[in-house]
Amino acid sequence: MSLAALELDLDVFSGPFDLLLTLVLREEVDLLELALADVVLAYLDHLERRGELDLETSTEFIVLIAALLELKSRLMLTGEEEQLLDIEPEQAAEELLARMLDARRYRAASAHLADLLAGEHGVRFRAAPLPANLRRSIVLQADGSQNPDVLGEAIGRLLLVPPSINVRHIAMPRVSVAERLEYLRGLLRRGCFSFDDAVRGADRMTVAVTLFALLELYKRGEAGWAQQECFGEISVRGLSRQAPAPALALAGGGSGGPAG
Amino acid sequence: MSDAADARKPSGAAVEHEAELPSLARTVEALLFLSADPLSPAELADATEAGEGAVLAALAVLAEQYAPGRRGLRLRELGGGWTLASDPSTEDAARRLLSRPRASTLTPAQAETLAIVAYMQPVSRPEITRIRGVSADSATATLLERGLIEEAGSSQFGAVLYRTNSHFLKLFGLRSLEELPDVARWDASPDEQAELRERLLRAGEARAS
Amino acid sequence: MSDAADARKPSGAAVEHEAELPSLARTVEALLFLSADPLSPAELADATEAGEGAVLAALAVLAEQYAPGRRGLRLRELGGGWTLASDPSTEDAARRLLSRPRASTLTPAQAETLAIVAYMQPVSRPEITRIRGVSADSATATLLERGLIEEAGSSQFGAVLYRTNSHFLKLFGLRSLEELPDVARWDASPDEQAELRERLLRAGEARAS
Repeated sequence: MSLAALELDLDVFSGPFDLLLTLVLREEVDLLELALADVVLAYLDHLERRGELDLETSTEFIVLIAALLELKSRLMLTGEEEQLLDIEPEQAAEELLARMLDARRYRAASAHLADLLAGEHGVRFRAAPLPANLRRSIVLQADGSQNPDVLGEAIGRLLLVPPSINVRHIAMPRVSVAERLEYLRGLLRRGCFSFDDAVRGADRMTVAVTLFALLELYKRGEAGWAQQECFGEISVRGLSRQAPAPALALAGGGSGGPAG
Repeated sequence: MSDAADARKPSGAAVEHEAELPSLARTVEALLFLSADPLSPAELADATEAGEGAVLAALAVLAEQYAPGRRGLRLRELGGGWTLASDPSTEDAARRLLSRPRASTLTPAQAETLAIVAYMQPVSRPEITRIRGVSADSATATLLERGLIEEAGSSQFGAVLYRTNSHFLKLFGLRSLEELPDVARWDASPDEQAELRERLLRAGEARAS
Repeated sequence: MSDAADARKPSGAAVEHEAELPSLARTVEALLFLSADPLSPAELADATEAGEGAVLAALAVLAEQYAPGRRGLRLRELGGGWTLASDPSTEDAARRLLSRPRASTLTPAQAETLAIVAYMQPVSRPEITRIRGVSADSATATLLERGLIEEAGSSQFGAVLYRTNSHFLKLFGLRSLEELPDVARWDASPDEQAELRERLLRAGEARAS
């Protein structure tokens, strides 16, 4: 079975999952408007209907949806991306340091609390219900002592829909997946290359989009890759469609790429 | 039972000999204090690792200590066991202390949970959680304990359902549930036509996301 | 409070004068025994219809009666009030009787979460997570379940806020939150901070190169 059989009926898209991917890549469907949770739910429904779990396609789906999530979260963060990227090492270190000091302070305080608790070892309190003759009076709360408006206000509060976050102002990415796809295909025509080489000197957004393009090449059976060790070099090679690379190698590639 | 505790006695304190209990009597006193139910001499002997004779002697010491009129507590023999109880002479004060309506105001979480149960009943805890956007477990437990809501069977998915009860109506001065304030008075978005339950769930999901 | 109880004293009993508590002290003793929570002098004064000064005097009499080493119980000042508790020397027997250890241990994650709540209350779970650097969800749930912390409304962003409660004070033997030492005493010294900063920068450079 293939993921192509996954039919979606979403707010912004209706059709097979494959087509959705293509449209996202061509930027004809706005990833920001796509509720990825709905795609996952549709896939789970799909699995349930089939009544069997195909590990290969499930892995493929997880990888693709993870890549979409990553890309979407980066799209949503574009506004802050500049700041995140341009942060000075000293400033980053100061922030990290402040956090470490905070954590350290409360870890020490927790040791003090643990000492206090140990010091109370053996002290027990009585936990017994009130004797029956006294118990009767405790529920004696005046009738009508509570105001029903409290309940109305609470329901009104719960009916409030929080304003949705407006993401319209977020700039479009400067790199497109289509662009990176062409770039990778160009490299492939010349033979093997390492992912690090392919993104050398690129900013984090470009690295992420390149990774996504690479996933797309894998999905189409145009490229495969190998990574000898965790966080090690990923070498990418062209593939004729018959021999897909082991899907698991992808996980290493995913974490190795942006970290490099 | 060791006598180590004696070593902790402050040396400078002017301690009457009569007021200091023997070690086993002290332990038995603590066990009677901690236990909600009467304890038999056999249970006390097991717990203190003393003989039943020694336990009976310790109980006799305590019985003298707690003789009527001496303390605010009494040592009483009930159904073959021994228990500490408040002296009847203290009952008026106990009633003044304990019959006071404590925690009579609802926390915001409790008010929300109670409102959901009141307007939507019967309603399950998962549904309450979905509407509030956060867990309602502790609020539900408190409302149950305070007798404002009660269980009303199970939903088709096996979740316990809750409803309000007559104590709730009395406390809020309502003759029936129809007297609950009209939601429209508090409605944030009156133009929407959807059913209350549906709108609550939608708002809850927007909050939780 | 009437002295009617004295009339019931069996005339034949050989009663040491020292062992017979004054009427108000007897009532206060019974109230402390009945109440699940520590009682403040004001609450005791209301219930006994006596003055607060008289209540304090009665508490002083009880404090002497329950001085360490004299009885199986202790009078403790905790969480802004007074309460009776078992003497630690009776713990072995109590554990055998109740066949459960006193719940006295916290995992490091629970202790850290509790420390953050104790010092920063009211505080939200995201804030706790930010300080700890790892999720505090399960620790928070356990602390809630054990009744050491409780919900305290919502933040302006809708996150549930948490605070410690009187059970926390009881269990940790604290008269009030003010008894917690100033958290700044555990801050790193300027030297240590400088060293940490330098190590961080070195690590950052190593990664960048």
